Amino acid sequence: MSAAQPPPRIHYLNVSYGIRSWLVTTDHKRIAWLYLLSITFFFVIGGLFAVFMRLELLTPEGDLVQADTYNKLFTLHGVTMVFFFLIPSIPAVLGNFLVPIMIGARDLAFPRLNLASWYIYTLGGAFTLAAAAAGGVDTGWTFYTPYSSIYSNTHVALTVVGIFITGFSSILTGLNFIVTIHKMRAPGMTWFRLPLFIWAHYATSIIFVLGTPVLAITLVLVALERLFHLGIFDPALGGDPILFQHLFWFYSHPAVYIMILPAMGVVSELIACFSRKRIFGYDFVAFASLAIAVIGFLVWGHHMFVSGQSVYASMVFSILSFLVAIPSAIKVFNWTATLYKGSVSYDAPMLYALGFIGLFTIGGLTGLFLATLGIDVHVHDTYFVIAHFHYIMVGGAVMGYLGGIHFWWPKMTGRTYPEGWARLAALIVFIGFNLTFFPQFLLGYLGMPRRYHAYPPEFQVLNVMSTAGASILGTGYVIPLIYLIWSLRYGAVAGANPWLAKGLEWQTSSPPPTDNFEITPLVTEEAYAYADAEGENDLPLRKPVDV
Amino acid sequence: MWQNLPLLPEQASTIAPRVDALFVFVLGVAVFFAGLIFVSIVYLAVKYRRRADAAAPKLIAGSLALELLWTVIPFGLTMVMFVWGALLFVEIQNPPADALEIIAVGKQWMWKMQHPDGHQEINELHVPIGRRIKLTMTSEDVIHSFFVPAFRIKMDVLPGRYTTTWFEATRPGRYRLFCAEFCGTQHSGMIGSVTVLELSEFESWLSGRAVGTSTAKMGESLFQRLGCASCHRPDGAVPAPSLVGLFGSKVALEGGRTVVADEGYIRESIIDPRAKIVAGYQPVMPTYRGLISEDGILQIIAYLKSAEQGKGEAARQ
Amino acid sequence: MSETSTLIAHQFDDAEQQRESSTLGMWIFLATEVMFFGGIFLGYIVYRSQYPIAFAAASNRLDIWLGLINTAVLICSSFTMVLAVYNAAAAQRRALQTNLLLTIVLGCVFLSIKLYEYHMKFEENLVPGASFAFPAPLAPAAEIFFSFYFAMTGMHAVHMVIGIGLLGGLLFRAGRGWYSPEYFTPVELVGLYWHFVDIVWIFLFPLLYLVGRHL
Amino acid sequence: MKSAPPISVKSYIGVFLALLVLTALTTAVAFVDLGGNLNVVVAPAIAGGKAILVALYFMHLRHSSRLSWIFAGAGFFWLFIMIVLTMSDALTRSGFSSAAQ
Repeated sequence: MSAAQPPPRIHYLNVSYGIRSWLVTTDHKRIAWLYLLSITFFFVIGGLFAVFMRLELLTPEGDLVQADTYNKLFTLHGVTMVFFFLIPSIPAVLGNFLVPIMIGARDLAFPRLNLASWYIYTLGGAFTLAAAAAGGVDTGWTFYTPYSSIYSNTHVALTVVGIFITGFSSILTGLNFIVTIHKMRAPGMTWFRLPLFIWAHYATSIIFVLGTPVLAITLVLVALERLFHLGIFDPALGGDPILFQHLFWFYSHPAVYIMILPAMGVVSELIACFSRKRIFGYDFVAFASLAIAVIGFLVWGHHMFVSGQSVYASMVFSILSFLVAIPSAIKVFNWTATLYKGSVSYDAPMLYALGFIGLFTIGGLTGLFLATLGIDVHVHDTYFVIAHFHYIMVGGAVMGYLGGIHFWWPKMTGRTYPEGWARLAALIVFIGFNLTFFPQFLLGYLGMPRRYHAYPPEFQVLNVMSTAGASILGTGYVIPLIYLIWSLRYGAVAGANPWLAKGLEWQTSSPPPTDNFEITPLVTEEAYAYADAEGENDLPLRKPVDV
Repeated sequence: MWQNLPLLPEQASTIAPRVDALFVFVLGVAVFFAGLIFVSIVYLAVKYRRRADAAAPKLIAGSLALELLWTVIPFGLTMVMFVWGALLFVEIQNPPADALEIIAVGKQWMWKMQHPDGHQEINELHVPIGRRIKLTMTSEDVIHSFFVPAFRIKMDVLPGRYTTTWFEATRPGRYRLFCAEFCGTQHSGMIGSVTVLELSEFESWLSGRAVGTSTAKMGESLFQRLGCASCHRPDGAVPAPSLVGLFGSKVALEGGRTVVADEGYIRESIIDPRAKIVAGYQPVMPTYRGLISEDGILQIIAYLKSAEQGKGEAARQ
Repeated sequence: MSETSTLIAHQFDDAEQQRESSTLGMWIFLATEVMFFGGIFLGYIVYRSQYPIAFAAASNRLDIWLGLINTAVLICSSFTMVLAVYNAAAAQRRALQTNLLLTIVLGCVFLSIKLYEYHMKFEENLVPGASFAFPAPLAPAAEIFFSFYFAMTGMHAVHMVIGIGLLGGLLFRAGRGWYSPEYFTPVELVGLYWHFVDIVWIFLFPLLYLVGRHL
Repeated sequence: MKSAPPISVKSYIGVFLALLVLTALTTAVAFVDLGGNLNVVVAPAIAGGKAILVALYFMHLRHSSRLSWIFAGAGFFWLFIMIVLTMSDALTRSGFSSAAQ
């Protein structure tokens, strides 16, 4: 760590040294680092699985790996990326670091619980890695019964136990955030002065707390069925294969909002800072987060339009799915409107934020196709779906995550990253991403089913394009990994507020002291009070950066 | 038939052009809004880029009128999509009554098809053009999904349950049939084809094959062999209710409920006879679980549905 | 979940903030528990609506009297638990210890009876799996019922065991005089948990034992 | 620090006895055929009543903050959503186990 570097001031990084001081820390900022390291590890692992998948799909024949291997690759790719990278990514790293600071608190309400949740996450990860090492699991990350409960002869039980354990880490993080946001706000920090990042994390926490337990019990039932031969989902006994899907998607659809809501929170911060304006329609953006969290729980059946679910239920789920599109649209429109008459600078975090809006827009709009009953029949379980959710999860959540990491990197480390490289990387990621996943929309509408190890030759051209894009995308991810590590030692020392941004986190030093603030701040203004209606402001404008 | 880079799959069923029309509508809306957002972002980001001598921008809190505008318009558009999509969906989901009934059984990793006249095919399905085809499907093991992109139809195939879908092919040709629900190691090998033939070609295709016994006939012989007829006599005398004209009728159950005798009910009555007891009868029927295959159950259902049985009843009355 | 000393943890401003946060945290945790058990209740409801006759027949194989006794035992334990919280607030250390101990004992009685019931089901070949035996036509759905019976009561029993562990910790610390009218949040929180586990059983009892008597 | 919740031992005893009586009642009712589907409604209804008693008095919800009410309610509300939407499918499927009319 950069702890050995100047400034000599005591802050959270240099207050104590040694592995042990990190492993028993209850400081939310240090726990954020623990999470950062572990999710980066899982991101790399999940990425490697994806590399092999894309290589296999270069040719129509299943020639690089065996069918069984390929099935394990996409299963483990999904499991690690969803449960061990995307879901904890922004909440557990940026949320952990920023939620207390942004509301002017010294720490989360339950610091030891916070540390415990990291250990729980690690334990769950260990189980899943053990399953992967022991030979893997081949059910897909969705674990549909009866394949997962009876037919698969891979390490299903070990994997689902790992995910079950990790679920508790999510629950405890969400619980911690909710209590903290309710009870620990600094004097003057009213609900409508909260940064939109906090609103987004509050909404996310609701899903953590109310959704995750359902996944937990569902996976327990699958594990019980495998280990003790209980007959919960067994069709031979008259078990209902669709029941599992209801239980699974009750969590796993809202889980998509777990990934995207925090990214939306990050983007709100970035857009405000780099256009020097309060987010247009702050209240609407704030309530849109809550609306997404709540309505997001009512739409899960749109994963099941062709599953044998009743036509009547499908209609209910379809109309509710369209409703959840509205608050997302409201957010996109408000971000765009924020640029109007702003003072826009093109720093790397802003590039990620603008990229996020573009990719999220495509991801969201293609969701309309899937919510439309007549079209979903055709595109369900094809690459159209794959492309759609990668636009949301990778184009949306990962872009938001990278933008946030860059934005708060000076705060977390006290050092700045190399801006030129960062902008280049942002550009490469954007281009590589589109090249990887846009062809998959076409593949999907043409009818290429997902989870295919070998495919008919007419799909090859688009698959080659996708693989080529993936190699660009991969490069775009490796560059930040290198220069961010480089910057820990060689980056320029950042002041308390390198972006000249609003927000309590920029009022404390970089890196912050262990208790975050020397004295508890008193909040007297709205969020993003860059200027009032006359243009009066108390923070100077940063000079435009060289393009 | 396949070019190197087609952008739309072939349209080979009556439903396909209608799905595509809806697709084009949603695509139009999506392209419009995506374009609106992209152009706005680029335009605003360039126009209001930070300049060296810039003053701080003024606060613009928001606008209720705008918020309402961009809430109501997307809402209206999505409701159009919903209604249009739902109407189409109902049609896709409800097979017409006059359809030719074909049985499809999925198992790891193949499709077994059975024509009403008893012809069986593996991973292939030959159908005549311009004829409505109803598929009644079940699985012997895990969940599969019957997907023919050229027809724009897809339906999951479940163990222990029946699902149905239908299509009417409009263009002769050979179209891919995929399994769309992950079903294990050879999931990607569970590919078949649907061959659409002109009626005359279909007839000659049929005649070119060994004459099979019709599904209903097979069901009838199974019905005799398993001894069903010894209890289920046409007069409905105790111990068992008559099965004549049963299919599609309403059955009064013990406890005052009624149930429509569809495929699912008949299957349940064979596998799990005491789940629903017909009013006035004792629960004495043993289960046939393990004694009869999924194919066999479907054959018996075909027999119970068949015209011969119905006619027989009419003659008796 | 709560801090274990009378000191106020550094992140809190005062004792009231700390206490309110802990209580709120516990209620949120209980909301997650509602959803956790809710998932399995949903499965039960779906299957019961599909197989009412088999579920009734299978339910009649449970011993209603043991279920009734266990319900009463658990209600008694909830009562002693609430008294313990009252004692803690009223600085009645001896009574606090007695009531905590009684709660533990009642919890153990419950688990013992449950274990005996499991044993009986084993003897009667009602444990799902290869040896499951039930009159033929209803056997499959009855096996689903017993799968739910074991999953639901098993999950409940696991919660009981955790609760007894927590109560043991409280008892130990009560003996050392940790709790006072100024600081007894842990007793309150464990109380909330214990009552919640009681509520789960209050629903399990009719769903598993009683519903089969008459449809 | 707040003192003990304003519930007396006497009311605890009252609630305790009420719970025992309701338990006896629900068991007794189970042996009586109420006709229709009434038994299926009554037993969970009594259980719900008992749960409310426990929550309000033993868990002191009656004297708790609004936030505690909200989160206690949220759990059950979300459960309600899950059950209603799932049953909207399970009870209206066709071609399955033939929904009873």
